[in-house]
Amino acid sequence: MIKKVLVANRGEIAVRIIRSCREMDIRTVAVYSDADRRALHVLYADEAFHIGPSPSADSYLNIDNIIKAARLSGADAIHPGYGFLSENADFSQRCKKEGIIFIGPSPSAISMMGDKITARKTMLKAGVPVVPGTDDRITSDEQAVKVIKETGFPVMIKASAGGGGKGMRLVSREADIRSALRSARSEAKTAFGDDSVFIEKYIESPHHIEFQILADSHGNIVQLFERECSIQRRHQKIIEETPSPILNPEMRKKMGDDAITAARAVDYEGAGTVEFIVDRDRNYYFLEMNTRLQVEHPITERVVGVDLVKEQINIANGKPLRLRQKELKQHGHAIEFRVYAEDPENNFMPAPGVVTHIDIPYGVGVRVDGSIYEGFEIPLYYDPLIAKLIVWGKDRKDALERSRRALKEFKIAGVRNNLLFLGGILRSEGFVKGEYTTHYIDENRDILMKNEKCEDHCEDIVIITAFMEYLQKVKKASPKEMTAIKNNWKDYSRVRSVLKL
Amino acid sequence: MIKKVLVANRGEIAVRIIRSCREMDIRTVAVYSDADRRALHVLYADEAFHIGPSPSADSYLNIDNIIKAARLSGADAIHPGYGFLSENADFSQRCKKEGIIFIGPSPSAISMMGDKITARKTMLKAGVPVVPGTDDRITSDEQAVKVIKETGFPVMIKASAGGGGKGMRLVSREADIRSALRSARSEAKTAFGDDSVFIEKYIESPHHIEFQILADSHGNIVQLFERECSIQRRHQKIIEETPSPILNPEMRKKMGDDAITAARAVDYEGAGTVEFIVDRDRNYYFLEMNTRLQVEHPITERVVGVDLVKEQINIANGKPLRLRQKELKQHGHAIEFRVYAEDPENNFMPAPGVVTHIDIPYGVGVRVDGSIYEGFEIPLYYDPLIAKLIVWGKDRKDALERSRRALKEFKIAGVRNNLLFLGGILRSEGFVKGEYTTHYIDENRDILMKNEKCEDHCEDIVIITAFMEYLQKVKKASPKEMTAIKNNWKDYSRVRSVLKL
Amino acid sequence: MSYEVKLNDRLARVEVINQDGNQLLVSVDGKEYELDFVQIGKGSYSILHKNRSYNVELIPVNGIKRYQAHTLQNSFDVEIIDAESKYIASRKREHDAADEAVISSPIPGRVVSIMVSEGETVEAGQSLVIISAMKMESEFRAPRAGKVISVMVTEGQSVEARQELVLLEYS
Amino acid sequence: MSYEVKLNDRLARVEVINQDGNQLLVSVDGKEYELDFVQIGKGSYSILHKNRSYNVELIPVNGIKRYQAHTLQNSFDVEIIDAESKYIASRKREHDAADEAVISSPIPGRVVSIMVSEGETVEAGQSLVIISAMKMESEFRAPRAGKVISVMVTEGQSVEARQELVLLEYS
Repeated sequence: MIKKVLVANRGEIAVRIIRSCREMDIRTVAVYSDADRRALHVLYADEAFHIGPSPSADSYLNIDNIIKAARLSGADAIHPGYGFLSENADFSQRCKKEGIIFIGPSPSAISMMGDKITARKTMLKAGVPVVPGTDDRITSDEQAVKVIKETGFPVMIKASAGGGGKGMRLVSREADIRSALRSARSEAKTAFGDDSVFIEKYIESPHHIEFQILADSHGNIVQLFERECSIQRRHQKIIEETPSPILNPEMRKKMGDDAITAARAVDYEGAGTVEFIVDRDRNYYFLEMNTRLQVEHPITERVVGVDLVKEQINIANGKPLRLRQKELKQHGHAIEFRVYAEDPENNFMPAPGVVTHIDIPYGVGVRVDGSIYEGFEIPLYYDPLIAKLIVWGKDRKDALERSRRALKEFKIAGVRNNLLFLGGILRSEGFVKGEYTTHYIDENRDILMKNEKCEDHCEDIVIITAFMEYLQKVKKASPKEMTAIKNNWKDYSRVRSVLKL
Repeated sequence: MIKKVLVANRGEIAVRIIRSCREMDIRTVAVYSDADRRALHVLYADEAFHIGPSPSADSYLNIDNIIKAARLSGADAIHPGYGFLSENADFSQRCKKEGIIFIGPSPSAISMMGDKITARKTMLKAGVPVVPGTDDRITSDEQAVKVIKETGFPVMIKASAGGGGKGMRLVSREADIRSALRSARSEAKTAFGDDSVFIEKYIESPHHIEFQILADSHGNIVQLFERECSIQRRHQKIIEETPSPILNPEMRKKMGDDAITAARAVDYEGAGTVEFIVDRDRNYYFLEMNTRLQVEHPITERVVGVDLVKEQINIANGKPLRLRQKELKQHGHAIEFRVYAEDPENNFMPAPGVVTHIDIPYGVGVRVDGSIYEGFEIPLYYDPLIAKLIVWGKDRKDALERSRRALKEFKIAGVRNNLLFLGGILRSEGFVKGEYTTHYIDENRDILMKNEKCEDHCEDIVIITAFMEYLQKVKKASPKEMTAIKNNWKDYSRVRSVLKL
Repeated sequence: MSYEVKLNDRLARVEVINQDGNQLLVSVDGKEYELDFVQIGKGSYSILHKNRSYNVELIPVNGIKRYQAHTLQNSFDVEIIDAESKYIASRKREHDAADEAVISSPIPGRVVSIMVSEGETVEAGQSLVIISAMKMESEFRAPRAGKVISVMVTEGQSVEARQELVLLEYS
Repeated sequence: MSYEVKLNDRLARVEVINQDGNQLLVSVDGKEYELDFVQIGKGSYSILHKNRSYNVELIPVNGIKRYQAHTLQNSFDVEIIDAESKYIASRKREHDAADEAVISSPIPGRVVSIMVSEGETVEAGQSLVIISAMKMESEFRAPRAGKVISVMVTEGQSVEARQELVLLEYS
């Protein structure tokens, strides 16, 4: 039995994993970079090991240092979370070699699903539908032009090693092929160290629907139903919900069965997600399999009533699944909102900085997973995801109403964030009706950016309050603070001269 | 349809009710006493009306002022919460007269259940088992002595208008009858303005198990299963859970049916709770019916998947119940911990004061309902309940493990509270095994009061940390603060002379 | 004494007429408000106006004159305009009207790519520099057509918040 | 310079040996600790000791010498003992040994009932006064046997925190 888990990750997912470990009475080891000494996962874990400088390549992606921390701490297992090393077959292999349990699938399952071309071929063989396109990696621009013309516009160029929307380019006309190819390759090289790509027919107005699966080491596989993930911006999910507004029981059953088939085809073990793309006519195609926990796993936890991290640990312990497919049901409706430190009004520019104040929503049907606290400085080196709001309701309408209440209670000050933008999506007609595709945000940007109307005299009240606070502070200001105020003048002079050069 | 609700209450329940109203797009009106201008329900509601001085008798129990606030605000309904006027038939009647919807049962249902003797008689007639005892109110000491001797020791003297453990006295020998009677009467008079009492056989080592029911105005009644409420101190519930560790499906069905029968016997409408006492041999008896929302309603909400406040409002709107008995199921296990501002180390003395710091638990399976915030001064006039922690797990074991994690994350500073005491109960053997009666706390007090052992060097680390903080503060101390420090000396001299008189 | 307060794009004139304990009489753009005004915490206020309950949280932004303000429903940027602010604003107007502009990154990050060279003429909206931060790449574009006077960073270089990237001369 | 620090009932001697940035060398009762010691907020600290992670929150209690301390697992009362504290402690010992005691209520409330009168002799544990606060009645009892010298409150009266209720003379 696993007694001590090293969490090879940071942020909300590291904290979330530690919580479940603590509930199972398993000791936890955090790892951290220079930038993360004050991060919540370091404060919350039983032990903490420094593993390198701030850039991820030197710390959270540094396999040697992480293995060293595991050995020093005596951890008998490593949980990789999502991102970073979670889908790195070499890391899984290395853990095996070191006699440390990797809480995730085997290196071969990771490799087969990690290489999108191998995955396509495996799925075709297993009888799972895939998007029309090439089954070979493209090595030359000439070959690419030829294949794309054969497939017919529009097409998607995708990184073979891809994931998370990186290294993807849409091409609609011949003139753009070469530049798209170049940029997809370059992004893939940077993100995955592998610049090979392949071509797929581009599915217009698609839905992105994924199925959660759990597979134990005894050959049992169950699917825990779908997550609708079509609310995306730049291929990054923002809001996810389950059940999907567009699935009926037959389609759910069929896709779920295919998800199990997909997992079985690679002898999968652990928690995984089979992603499908669904077109206008409700045809669905295998897109990829994420061989790890997903960011959006909590909505499945809420609706199905499982703790996926605990299931992962039980599977890693060699225990058989206690869940039976026929006993699994979806209870009510859950929606997740991803809170990012980014500025929607400034082209969603990432917004690192110090969190000065947080109001968190509570009460019936509300769960919050986060990694920030008042006074915490969000570092610039990592993903801008800082919190997740998960809301449950007995049906979709109820979940939407509760989400509106909870999002309004949620305030984060000091860093720009997308809470108001999330509120805009939540109020928008298409989302309320459940009629949206992956293009929804792009097609409705202007509507989504609108702030809610101010009730009654609230503007004037805010003006008065700020003014009273200012008067009070001026009265109280010590000589030292007055100097600080004066210094602003000096600063301004300096800035001005730069502006004027 | 109800458009604006006045919440005739304060504290966590007022905030909780406002949340559901907000989700239903219903405007909310708070009422507040002098002591509560800064209370969370005032800040959180859309509108707020002052209804009188701090003592409840002058404010939260002041029917005229509350009705006046309802009229001024244009509220079309009043939600009474629990406690205060929630089981006051006159108030329900008055609302009716004023044309305001009272979100609760009819005056007659409140009266019949509110008077314990009438309730006993009604239940007997309906075929619901009641505890052996008198069916008449006792008016003289002589009569009491006679009846008690007939019933046989031990017996319980209970206030006819009683509830919440007030006006109850256990009598085990003849010598104590008169003094017990006197104090029960005096407490009943103070609490309910009615000093009539009755006698019941005292059930030894009992369980206290209650059933949640919902009844609409169309004659539909469903029961939402039980809550085990045997963890009590001085007849006040502290921890509740559902399902009960001692019920089997047959007993659950039988008691649930009786709960529905009880409600039907008084033409009940709204949410209500039928309380049973269960003896050693699993015989159960009707104890009383609470004609309102219970403090512990969230564990039912979690396990059954309903929002009881929304159901109450729908019923008040005259809508038929959408819940069908045969579709209702218990999913997993939920436990509620009541956080009180009281000092377990000092005989559970109430502890009003200023909350200086709060750490609230988050993550999977955790809900918190509260009414405090950093800087809030808990007033001395009202109930010491300041927060509720509701934890869900897929089974009892899972819920216990999660509760341990969540309780450890929960910290409230500035006011003494029972969080460590709750942790003590949670870790205790009888509670873990689910083997406890209403005497559990009294019988295990010494064990429950023990703090958890300090891990590794944590004591020394705490000593060092406090010392470093002190050194830093001494260094930074301004002349003004040094004066404050000096003044402590003066204070001390003053106190000393008082001590010496 | 009256002040100007800026809320998002609105400029309002505020004057405290009378204050007696929690009771506050104040005017905004000539409209009078009688308020029950209570501070409930650092930067946190509860205001009752004709029994309507407002809860306002103010988070200071650099000093005491600028705030992010939150109500339950909305968020605002608020600024108290005093003599100093007015001076700065007038300078800013001068600057906006100028024929030169420094493009700078509001956030720290790493320069991924520089897409123009000194002396090059650029169109409005043309990409100048790409900065990477928090796994995201941000493009900085020319606000108006003009000419690149100076490129002040190199590819691969780390930049601080507000560091200058490119100097443009508008045409 | 070494100080005494009281944690619950334990008295420990603490000395800072060296401090270099986050690196702290300190001894407690002669045992040396090398710590990575970081303040993460007001009264909130993260301490790494041999890679064990401790998170300590300190909430001041009246001034700068007494704290409520929370770790994830435990809560403590901590007090820094300086010259002033020592003086107070010695006075308290004197007082505890005295033959008189004032019974006072630690909380504000209302006097529900007075169960003794002046001149009455009382046993140890005998009820003296009942105070009601937050819907709860609390009984105040005689710590030791003795005689009631003075009853300083009346039934129905409201009392402040720490107000004196009864003066006893121990026998």
